[in-house]
Amino acid sequence: MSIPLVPQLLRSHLVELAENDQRLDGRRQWDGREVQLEIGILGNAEGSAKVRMGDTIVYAGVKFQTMTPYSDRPNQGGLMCSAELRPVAGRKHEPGPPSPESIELGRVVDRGIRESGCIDTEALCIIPGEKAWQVILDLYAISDDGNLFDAFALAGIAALRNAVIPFAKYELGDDRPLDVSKTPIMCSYHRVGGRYVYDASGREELGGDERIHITLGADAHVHSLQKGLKGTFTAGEFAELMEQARIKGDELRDLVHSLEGGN
Amino acid sequence: MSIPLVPQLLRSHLVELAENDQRLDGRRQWDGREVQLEIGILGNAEGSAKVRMGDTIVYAGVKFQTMTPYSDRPNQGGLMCSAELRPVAGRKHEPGPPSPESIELGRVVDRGIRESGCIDTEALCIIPGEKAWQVILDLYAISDDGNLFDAFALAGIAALRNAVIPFAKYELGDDRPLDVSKTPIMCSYHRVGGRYVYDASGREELGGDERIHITLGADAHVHSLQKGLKGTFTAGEFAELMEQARIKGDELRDLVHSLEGGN
Amino acid sequence: MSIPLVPQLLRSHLVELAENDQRLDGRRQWDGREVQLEIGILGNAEGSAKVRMGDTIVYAGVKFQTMTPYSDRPNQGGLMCSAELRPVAGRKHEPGPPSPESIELGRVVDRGIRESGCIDTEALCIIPGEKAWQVILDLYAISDDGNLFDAFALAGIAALRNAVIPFAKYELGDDRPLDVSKTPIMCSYHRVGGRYVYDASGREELGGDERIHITLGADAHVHSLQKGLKGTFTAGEFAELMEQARIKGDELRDLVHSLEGGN
Amino acid sequence: MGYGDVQMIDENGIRVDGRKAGDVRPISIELGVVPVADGSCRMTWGTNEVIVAVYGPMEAHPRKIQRQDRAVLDVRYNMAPFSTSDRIRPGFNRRSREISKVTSDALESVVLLELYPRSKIRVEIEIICAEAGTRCVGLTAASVALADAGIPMTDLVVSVASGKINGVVVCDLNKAEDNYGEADLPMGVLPNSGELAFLQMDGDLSQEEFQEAWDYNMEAAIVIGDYCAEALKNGGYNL
Amino acid sequence: MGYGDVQMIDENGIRVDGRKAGDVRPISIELGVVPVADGSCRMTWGTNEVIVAVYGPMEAHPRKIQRQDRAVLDVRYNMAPFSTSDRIRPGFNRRSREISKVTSDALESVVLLELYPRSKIRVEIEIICAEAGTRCVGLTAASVALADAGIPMTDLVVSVASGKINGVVVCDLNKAEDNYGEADLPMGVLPNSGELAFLQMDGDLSQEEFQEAWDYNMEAAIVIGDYCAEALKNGGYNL
Amino acid sequence: MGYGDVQMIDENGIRVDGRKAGDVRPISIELGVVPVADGSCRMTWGTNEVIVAVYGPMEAHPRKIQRQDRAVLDVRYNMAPFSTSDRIRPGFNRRSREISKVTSDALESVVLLELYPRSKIRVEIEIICAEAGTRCVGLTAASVALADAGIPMTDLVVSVASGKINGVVVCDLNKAEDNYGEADLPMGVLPNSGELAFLQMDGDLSQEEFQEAWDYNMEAAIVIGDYCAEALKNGGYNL
Repeated sequence: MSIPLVPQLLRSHLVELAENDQRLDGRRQWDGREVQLEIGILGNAEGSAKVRMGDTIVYAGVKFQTMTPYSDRPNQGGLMCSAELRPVAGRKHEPGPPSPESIELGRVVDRGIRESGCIDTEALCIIPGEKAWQVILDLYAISDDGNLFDAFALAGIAALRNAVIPFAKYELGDDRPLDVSKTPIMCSYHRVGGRYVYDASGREELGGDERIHITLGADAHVHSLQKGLKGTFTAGEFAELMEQARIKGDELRDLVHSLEGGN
Repeated sequence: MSIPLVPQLLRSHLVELAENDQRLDGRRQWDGREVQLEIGILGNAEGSAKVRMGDTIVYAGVKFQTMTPYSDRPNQGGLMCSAELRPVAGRKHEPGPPSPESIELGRVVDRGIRESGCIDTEALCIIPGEKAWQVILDLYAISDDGNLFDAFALAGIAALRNAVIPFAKYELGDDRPLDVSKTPIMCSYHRVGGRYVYDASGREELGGDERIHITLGADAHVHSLQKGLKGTFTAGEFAELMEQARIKGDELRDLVHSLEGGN
Repeated sequence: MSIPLVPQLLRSHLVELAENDQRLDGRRQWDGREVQLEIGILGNAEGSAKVRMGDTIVYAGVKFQTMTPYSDRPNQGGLMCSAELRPVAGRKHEPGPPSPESIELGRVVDRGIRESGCIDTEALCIIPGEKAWQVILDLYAISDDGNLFDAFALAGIAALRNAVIPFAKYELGDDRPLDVSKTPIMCSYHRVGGRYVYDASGREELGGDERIHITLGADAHVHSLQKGLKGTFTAGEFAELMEQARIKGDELRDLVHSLEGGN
Repeated sequence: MGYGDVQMIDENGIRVDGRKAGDVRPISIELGVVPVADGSCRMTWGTNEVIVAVYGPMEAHPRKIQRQDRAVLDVRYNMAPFSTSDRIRPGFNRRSREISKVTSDALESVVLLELYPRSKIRVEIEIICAEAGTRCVGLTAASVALADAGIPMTDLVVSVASGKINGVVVCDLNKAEDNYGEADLPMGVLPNSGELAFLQMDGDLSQEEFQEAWDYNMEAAIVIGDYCAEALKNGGYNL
Repeated sequence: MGYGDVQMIDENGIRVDGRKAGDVRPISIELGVVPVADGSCRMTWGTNEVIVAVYGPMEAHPRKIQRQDRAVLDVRYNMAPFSTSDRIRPGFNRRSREISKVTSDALESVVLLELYPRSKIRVEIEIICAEAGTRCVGLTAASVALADAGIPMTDLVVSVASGKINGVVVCDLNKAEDNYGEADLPMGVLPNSGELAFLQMDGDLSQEEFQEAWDYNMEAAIVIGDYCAEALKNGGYNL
Repeated sequence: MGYGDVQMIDENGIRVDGRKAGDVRPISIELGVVPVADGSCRMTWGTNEVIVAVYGPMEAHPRKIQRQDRAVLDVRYNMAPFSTSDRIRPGFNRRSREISKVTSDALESVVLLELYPRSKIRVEIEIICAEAGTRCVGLTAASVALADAGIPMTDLVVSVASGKINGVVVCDLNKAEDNYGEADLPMGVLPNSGELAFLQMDGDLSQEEFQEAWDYNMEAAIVIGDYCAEALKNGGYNL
């Protein structure tokens, strides 16, 4: 795993750009790429969404299974969130067992949704102690040009909010929409050229340093945080990111809601 | 994994031989090696067979277990076919997880038997929804000098037709022979020196191209086909192989039946 | 995996020392290092011990789970012994799947305890055919300076004799001590510099040859033996080891008992 | 296979989805759907949806996988967990490994690998939505994606499966027909030469039935091959 | 998270273990506890017990993992099977892999890896007894063990987690508080610079609550950093 | 071990299969049974049936497993799934790994590995039918197969297990005796030198019982060693 020379040149270039408040693709520091969000697009999933942010493309699919509740929580169903970073998504994604990076990716996205409490696991109970619904959210990257975290998180919550529990298929009654009470939104920031930027592209990630992921709910309630990669940051830097995440989070939450009929 | 020079020389030699309608070991195009088939030779198996084709030697052993039927097929037992290509069988068979080649081998042999419908899985039911027999056919190569496909398929069907269900061991009554209603026979053809030959040896496989496996039942009913390895073939070539498989299949089916008392 | 030159020099040095009846750290042939044994030292384990022999340090922890008895032994619980050789324990212990060496280590220690019959698995039954206790003994090396076998065996039996079955936690009544009827002791001998020594250090193991493990109970009953590594030995050599194991075993058994109140 | 008592074809030879025996389901093809890939293709076929990305030719590493005289073709067929009625657990299984291998064998028969010694070409076939015949859709889409990536090939490989249902031989089984059918014959045809690079079959076919299924596949492959050629010329194909 | 009906703090703001909202559990530090290691540390924190061993710098092999311009840091966080109330099956799981990664990321931020090109430093974090906050104890103890091994660093990383319980923000959650708490904010602070090298958070905190938890962590990190410094000077620290 | 209430020996000291205490089960040896191997051996021992193939010496690869001063011995002990009363799931388990290791350790003690630096010798032991004592049969057959392959050795290793049943020490336990026995002492003896290269033991033996079992093994090993020598001279051995 020799280090290519390119990243060093790239890093220098990114520093220069940052000094002039520029980015590789012409964006400003807090600008995101254009976001396309589609819902209900997967034929065999019970909830689905597709997100395109620039050349990053991901799918999210929701499936339901019945499970026996855990003995210490007889009234609760479950939520499982699985993120796969398959080699289809880019030249650098070689096949093999999940890397530490992809494990972190899946767990951070999972926590952003789970810890917001947007899904009431008690409402998933069918027969206490015997049968409950398990919600399985599968995140699937097709094209990785950076910031999979936010793309996965956005597709994930949109797919869940779009999901219908297949009561009829299991002969348990009529199908019912899954109740999702919140819309947590993740915003991710990378240190690129010495300063933080929002929604880093693949090349910015390659030449960047540490990243910070902030998942907020309504009223800027904090649901999940994660700092990744080598690097340190100050309290002042973090305060600015939190403020930016508040603004951007509200914007993306509105986008999600705008696709939902009367929600 | 450097490519030895030998295969190129070997390939040239095989082309020369083919031009004169000859083969490395003196056989003609459609000749098979001598086949020795023994049945009932494994002390702890409930059905067994040993096949020797030239220097290729394989065992097949049948064991029975009880299983809970799948909920969508409460009246059916199961058939499992597992082919192991252990390093004992040759210098090239290194230890490790199953290679794509050995997975293909197992699945092709399995389908040839399973898809013929020779075993009525409903007849394996003991108590509907509760208990059924699972037939496990294990194929085991001891010496690989080419054409394991046909050796496995022959040993497999012979072992199944020789198997006795151990009702007594499970305290379910008296032992009974497993009912096997058909005798599917696989015949495999390799392109060697530009033309197809039957029952390729290890060296012919090493210097050959694509292969075609044809599994036929009585009246030349087709039960399973598979084309493997790089290479293409014409409709005319395939028609000739089908005709050859019909002849050879009847011959080997007679061999299997000849060992069975009054079958 | 090149062979360092050091071991060859080390081997020569060890031969010289042996000729003068000396060892690297000044011990004589049958001397062990100082043994420190502590029990009941792990907050979340139901039985525990820590052993220090020179710079070799290990922990043993006992946990209990309930299990369904095997159908052919409806009146029996189970004992599971697991030895982990994690990379914390030394520079040479690289992460990865368990090596043949560590599998042998775990199985030999397990057999020394299990085969002595010191734990009556029928006494672990709670409801015949339905529920029984499974005793899980986990052995954990923190620092490996040789002779993990004896350190694990000593910590293991001490932790078991110190264990309390958590009936209350499982709402099955009051907690009760685990009944351990014997105190099997393992003594291990390495051929170093041509002769056998007791309790080899890490450097003696590095420059040594085969090893012999002897587990004895009271009255010098033999419960388990194992010869490991390349090398042969004579009947005469073995007889002397057996005699030495008898002496040392009694000494260590007294140490274990001395920590137990009124046992 | 073999639940023969469900009626899947009516007295006029019309199938459950309205097709006649020799009809193929509707097909669409879109190129360039994976922007970061060197070539890519999205193919819908009935309600099947498959995405293929091609990466390479690039340096093959580790070096031990390099071949001195040709490129290595690394093909993976994978079903997304949400692609089927019951969720599929992620991870390679024996079925997907076998399909990956036979697909690779078929593609090796047409790709001019000897032009790129020591290099590697990765072909990633992702089944997003499955409705019978995914191995055929995957193989066909893969040959289109390879062409989209500019990899030189002697021909496309166009794949389709005919089968038998209620004793009648029909072309291009759909999901319901596949579940209740008695035989399945997937083939991979080179539309220009008419040769075969892929062949499997399961079930029970008499020699006559076999020939009928074979002929359906051959005819369908020519038609689908034309769709592919059009897509490669125009950047896409839509009925 | 979120069993809010259990009362964990009394009317005087006293917690179940007698602490006030901003108090940290008792801490002890012992160096050199793994005699065969190049540096090591045993840290108890409440009833948590963690052992860290450091090996290296040593040659990195196989060669493909070597970096030309710096050392590779190989960090493993692992829970002993007997460290928790219910036994843990041995073997790496996704949780321990993620904690290993974020711990490694934090330590890379302070270790002068560029001084040791082509080499490897192994950091082995073993949780012997777990009682909430083990990732914080592990990270803090790892930075002490690296210092004990003489590895040059720009600063220590001191880690502690505040959280929310019964709607009240408190410092350094214990096991009971963690089980019934509503949020958990672990941070890793460089005591000299005041910068952060580690940050995670789960649950629900308003912006005001978040700031309160942040401040608790910052104050506690300074105090614990002093304990670590004392331990490194005197070979150990005990309240 | 330890179902002591089943009567396995009658009042005249005759065992369930008719043997006296010191008798070994019938043995046959056949060479060259794996035509593609460099050496091979089929050994039946009671109803045990074991096949051993030897490949090499050949180049050891990958290179990192090479030893500069000797050959690497790669020994695998494996039970066929149909070799026992209850089917065994394929794949290496901890038992077979341990037996592979101790068998390898024993064979390394007699094979002149230093004659073949940088090379590898593979020994594949396959248990086709198991009836107690398979590790002994496998080790003995492996040393015969190595000799059949022309690999230079200082001696054979002949292995046999005595044990205790109903309180009586007997030689070469069969399946029933092994199931109900109270102890098992497998040994591997060099018939020419009388030294031991393999030793295991499980159960409970007094010092006197231990000596008796040891002596039975030593006597049996000489006899079986003669069978092996005859097989190597004549290409096979049959009582």
